[in-house]
Amino acid sequence: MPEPLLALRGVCKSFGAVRSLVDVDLVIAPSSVVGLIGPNGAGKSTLINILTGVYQPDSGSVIFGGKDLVGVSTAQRARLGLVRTFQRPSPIVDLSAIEGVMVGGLVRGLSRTDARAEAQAHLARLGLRAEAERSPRTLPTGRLKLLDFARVLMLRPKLVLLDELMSGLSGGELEIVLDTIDALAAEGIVFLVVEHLMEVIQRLSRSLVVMDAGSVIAHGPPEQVVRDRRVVEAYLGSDALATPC
Amino acid sequence: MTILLQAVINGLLIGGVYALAAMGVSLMFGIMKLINFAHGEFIMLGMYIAVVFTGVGIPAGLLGIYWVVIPTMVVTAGVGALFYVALLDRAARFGESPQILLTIGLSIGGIGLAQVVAGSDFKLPPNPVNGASLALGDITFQVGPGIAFLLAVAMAIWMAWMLKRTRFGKNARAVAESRETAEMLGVNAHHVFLVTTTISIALAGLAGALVIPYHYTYPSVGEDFVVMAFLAVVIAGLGNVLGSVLGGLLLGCIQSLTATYFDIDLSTAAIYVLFLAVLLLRPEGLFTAARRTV
Amino acid sequence: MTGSIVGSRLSRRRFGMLSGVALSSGLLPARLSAQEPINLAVIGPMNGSNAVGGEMVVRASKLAVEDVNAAGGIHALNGAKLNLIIADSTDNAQGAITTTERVLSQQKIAGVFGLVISPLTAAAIPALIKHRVSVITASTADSLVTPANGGYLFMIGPTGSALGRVAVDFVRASNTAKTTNVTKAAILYINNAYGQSAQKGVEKLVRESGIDVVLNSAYPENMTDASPLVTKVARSGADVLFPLSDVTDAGLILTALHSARSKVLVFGAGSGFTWPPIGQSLGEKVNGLFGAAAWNWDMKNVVSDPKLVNVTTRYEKVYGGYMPEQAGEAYGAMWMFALAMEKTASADSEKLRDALATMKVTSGYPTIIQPGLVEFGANGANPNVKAVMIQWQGGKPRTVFPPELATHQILTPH
Amino acid sequence: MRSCAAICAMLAVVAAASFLIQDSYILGVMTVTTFLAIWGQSWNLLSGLSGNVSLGHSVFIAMPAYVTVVLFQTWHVPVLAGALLGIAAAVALAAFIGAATLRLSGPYFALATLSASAVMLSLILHFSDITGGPNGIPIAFTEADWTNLEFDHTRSYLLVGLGLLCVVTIFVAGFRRSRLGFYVAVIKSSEAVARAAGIRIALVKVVIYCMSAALTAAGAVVYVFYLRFLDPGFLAGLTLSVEIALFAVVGGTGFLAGPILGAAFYELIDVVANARFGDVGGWDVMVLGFSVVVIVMTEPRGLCELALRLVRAGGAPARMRSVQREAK
Repeated sequence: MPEPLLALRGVCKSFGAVRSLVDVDLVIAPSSVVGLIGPNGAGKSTLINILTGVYQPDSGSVIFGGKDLVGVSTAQRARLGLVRTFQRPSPIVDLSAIEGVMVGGLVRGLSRTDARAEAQAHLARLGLRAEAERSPRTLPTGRLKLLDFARVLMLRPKLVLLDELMSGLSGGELEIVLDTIDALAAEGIVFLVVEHLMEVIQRLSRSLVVMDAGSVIAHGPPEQVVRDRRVVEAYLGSDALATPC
Repeated sequence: MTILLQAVINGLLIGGVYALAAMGVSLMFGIMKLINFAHGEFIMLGMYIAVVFTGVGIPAGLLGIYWVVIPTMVVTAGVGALFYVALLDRAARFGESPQILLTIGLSIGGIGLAQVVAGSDFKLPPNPVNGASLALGDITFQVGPGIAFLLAVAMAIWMAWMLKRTRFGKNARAVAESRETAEMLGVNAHHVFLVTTTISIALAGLAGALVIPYHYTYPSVGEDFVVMAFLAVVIAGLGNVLGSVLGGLLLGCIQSLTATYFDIDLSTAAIYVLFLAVLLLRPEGLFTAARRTV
Repeated sequence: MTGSIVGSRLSRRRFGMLSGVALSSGLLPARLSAQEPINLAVIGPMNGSNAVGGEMVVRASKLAVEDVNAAGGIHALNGAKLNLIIADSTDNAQGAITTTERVLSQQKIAGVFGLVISPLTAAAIPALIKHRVSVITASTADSLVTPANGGYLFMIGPTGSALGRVAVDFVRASNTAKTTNVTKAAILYINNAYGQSAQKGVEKLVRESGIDVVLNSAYPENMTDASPLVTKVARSGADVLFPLSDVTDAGLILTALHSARSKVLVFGAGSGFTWPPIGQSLGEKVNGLFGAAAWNWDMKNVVSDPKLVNVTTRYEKVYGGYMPEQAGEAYGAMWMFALAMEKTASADSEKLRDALATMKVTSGYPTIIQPGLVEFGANGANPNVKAVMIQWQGGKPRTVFPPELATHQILTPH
Repeated sequence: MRSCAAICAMLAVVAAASFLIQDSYILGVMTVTTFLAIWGQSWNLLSGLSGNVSLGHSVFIAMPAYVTVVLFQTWHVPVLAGALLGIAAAVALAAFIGAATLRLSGPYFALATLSASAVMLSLILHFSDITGGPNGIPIAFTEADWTNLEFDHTRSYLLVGLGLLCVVTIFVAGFRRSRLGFYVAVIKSSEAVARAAGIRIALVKVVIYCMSAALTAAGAVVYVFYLRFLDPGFLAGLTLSVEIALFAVVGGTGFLAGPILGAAFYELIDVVANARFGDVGGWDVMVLGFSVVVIVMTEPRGLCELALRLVRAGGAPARMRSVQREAK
């Protein structure tokens, strides 16, 4: 078995009395698309924030590409290839669409000309060529999310955390994203996909991680995981409880 | 030793007014995420209103002048509500810089307005509180600042109770945490903001009414108090209402101790050094335990 | 939108002014000389915490101009009337410069009184020199007393250090008379131009008198509480305190002294001890308080001249309250300009400057400033003027020192 | 870039027009406005573009002004050399304050900088042996000598100021298109997004804070020789700090012309109100303050936005629309 790209060992995180992550172990292989699901409050967001360095774990370790991430800032992690998108679209309103994407290349040290050329390629791949010079103020949500995706791809990532990237996309946009993920995964980029849309998860993921109440309760091939009794209970039980808002 | 004790007591008593001013600033920031740079001018307004009320009459007895406190707070509360309805409600959508500039414009204009309406004279109605003190051995307690201190402590306790126990307090904390979530849960954020502004400005009025027995009232008087209030708020941790009270008292003490033992001219600098140290070592504020607002 | 409204108002004003200048200078020279009013300007802070000083200067100047005009204007110029132009210097140097430029460049100005606060006066001097217009000021900073001001600055009142010195002189006199026995002095001074000048005067003289200076401390203008200073005074063991203060800080110091039940003797200097606010705020308690003043409404030279008494009583009637120090100086200064015009038969600012530099006035309204000779030395200062010591008696400041100007006995507080 | 060229052309027109004006007051007001605009533009580089509101920019005026003048008067250091040292001192100060405070979010920074200017003032007043304290320092005029920044005509200061304003404007325009400018735009949008995009936020912010300080200081060293008097209460005071912030916001932080228009508008209101109401205390300040309130309430994005809206409503010619697109 090859050395894992990402390994979490015994990660805990509490906020006051609330235990948000309890002893999480998670290993992600260097070539895969992993789905991450769980009811609201299961700890998915906390996990992403731990991985990207927004929070420091209370205990446990996070190893990425063989490097311990303790004390490594979010920005450094991004430059190491650990990147994320956000649930909400995050347009750079003072820049044009393509300029917002170029930023990812500039951070890597590209010249502006090179960054522009590469950004052009990403935009073309995601079907955004026509919008390249427009202000994000004038673009709809789906387009903005594609721009966010293009920006993180510009960072030449190793691991991409997609936090509900696909919700809010039109059918056509969703197809483009799914195809892009498939293609990039084939090139060796790993995706950790947090999503509520089960059909998306099932189509993309080669393995599935299920969280509930701060713990990983299942991890394995999707068809096997969805039949897991604890998963079914967590979902059925939580559906009634966890949807007031 | 007597000198040291006296210096600390002086500091705590001066700090009472800073604390009252800081509480208002902090409450507004904690809940509305807005720094009211015109807060000093609302203190000034409170002072003028209180001075006008003293014109009605000052009952005999040492503390007679304090009857003006309640009516002053009522009037300033009304002004606060108007402030929210007329300006802040709409300005909430503008983002940070325009909001800051709005309150700054209000602060400049307010000073001018005060001079136009009330003239540039220094006003201080003769009253027995001015210069009065209680003595305990060699230690003296100034009556005017002392009462401000006691009321600051009382207001802090009331505020703690209100934010924790009352319906408004719970709603306010929810809005402070996340306005969106709170609104989804049925909290009327506008109402919370209106009440918050009203309380904050009434606190400015209270601070104003408590200073007039021993401090001159004039158009630009607010500036002298409000800078200290801002520092207290930041040292405590922005939005930490109770911490800001401690912050105000702490600043009073630092000011008094530097002034007594070194040089009062350096007390601003001493406080700033503390402020930078807090920013570097405890950016969440001296009195903030976790990442909690209010 | 707002911009265009304001803009049009501005351009109309400008046009009005420009055409006015064109008319007076070019078209009708002969006829105007008799009737054209002569402009004197009062420039001073009308905003901020110094506005009270600006306001009293304006009031007294108005009174003086009314009096000159009522007496038939400037006789040497066919009875030309004086016209007062009032302008706000704001409370900063940039504003003072801009305002001075505006006033001097948009109309013919014979002379300027004011700027009130020393840094504003200092800032405006280059503009005044450029336009060759002289200024008489009641500012007190010693740093203004210098020939470098090109002979365009005249200081009508005593300097800050003289103001401080009279307080020490007074203590020295009472030490000699055995009314007091002072050996250790504390000095608290406001950290502005006035305070620093006064402190220099006090400290020098105190040391010369063989009294120890046990505390010498500046405090900031925007101080909100003086109790730490008073604790410090107590700690120093001083038996006399010289607070050299403006208004709010003087109030705070007195409050803190009362609260601390301090027994220290207090001889203040500056507006905080001599202007109306302290009397209004302390009520009865003010009586007995001493302060050094640049001028007082009941100095001997004033009360002994019915004409001058008429001035101070009218001031009191019109504005409510006695005539405070800078008001008296402003009134006298306006008359200095009027006399200079009479002497030169001219309203030309340069000629007036020359006249002011050489005039020796021994009678008439300028003697409201001081008895005897009023003149300006080469450094611009008024060499004969004396600061006085006042004591609050019956709710008003009364002159008690020096003997040649005093009108009241010292009341010893019980 | 087109809006930048348009602004520089406008400034050139102003410079040419100044030769038709002889009134020293109007020239003086134009000069003051120009320097205020320089500071507004420098402020906007930091605060407008990154969203971190500084309310203490006067420290970068007082610091270089005092360094230059004190070095010149006490140790006869040539003015231009002293000015460079002064600017360097301002940058060092910015690096220090920035490193301590810029890690934190907006309101902390606003308050931290606000108090920095209060401390600067108290230090200037305290160390009066060096700084002249509250008396300030007059700068005597000896002879016209450009190496000492001494000109015998106000117009010369105006022309130097206009040139400097052009340089600063071109710098800001170029900055917005630069690598760092892109980073700042991301930071303004969202610090979380900037971090996730691998941008070293603290470093970027400190760097632009230093740049902003340097540009502000460059204006300051020329300006004090126009003013010929170091007034501590003005140069290090809260009022100036706050006014500088007002210019950009009143004009519109998102526009290259915003701070210039804002400074012109503010100074116009100031001098008109002062001339009109100056004899009755309070009115001028009241008009000034409340007009800021009215502008913010009418158009929080500033006068430029308001102007664009009016142009749009009045059937804008195509050329104006292109300027507007670019300004965005």
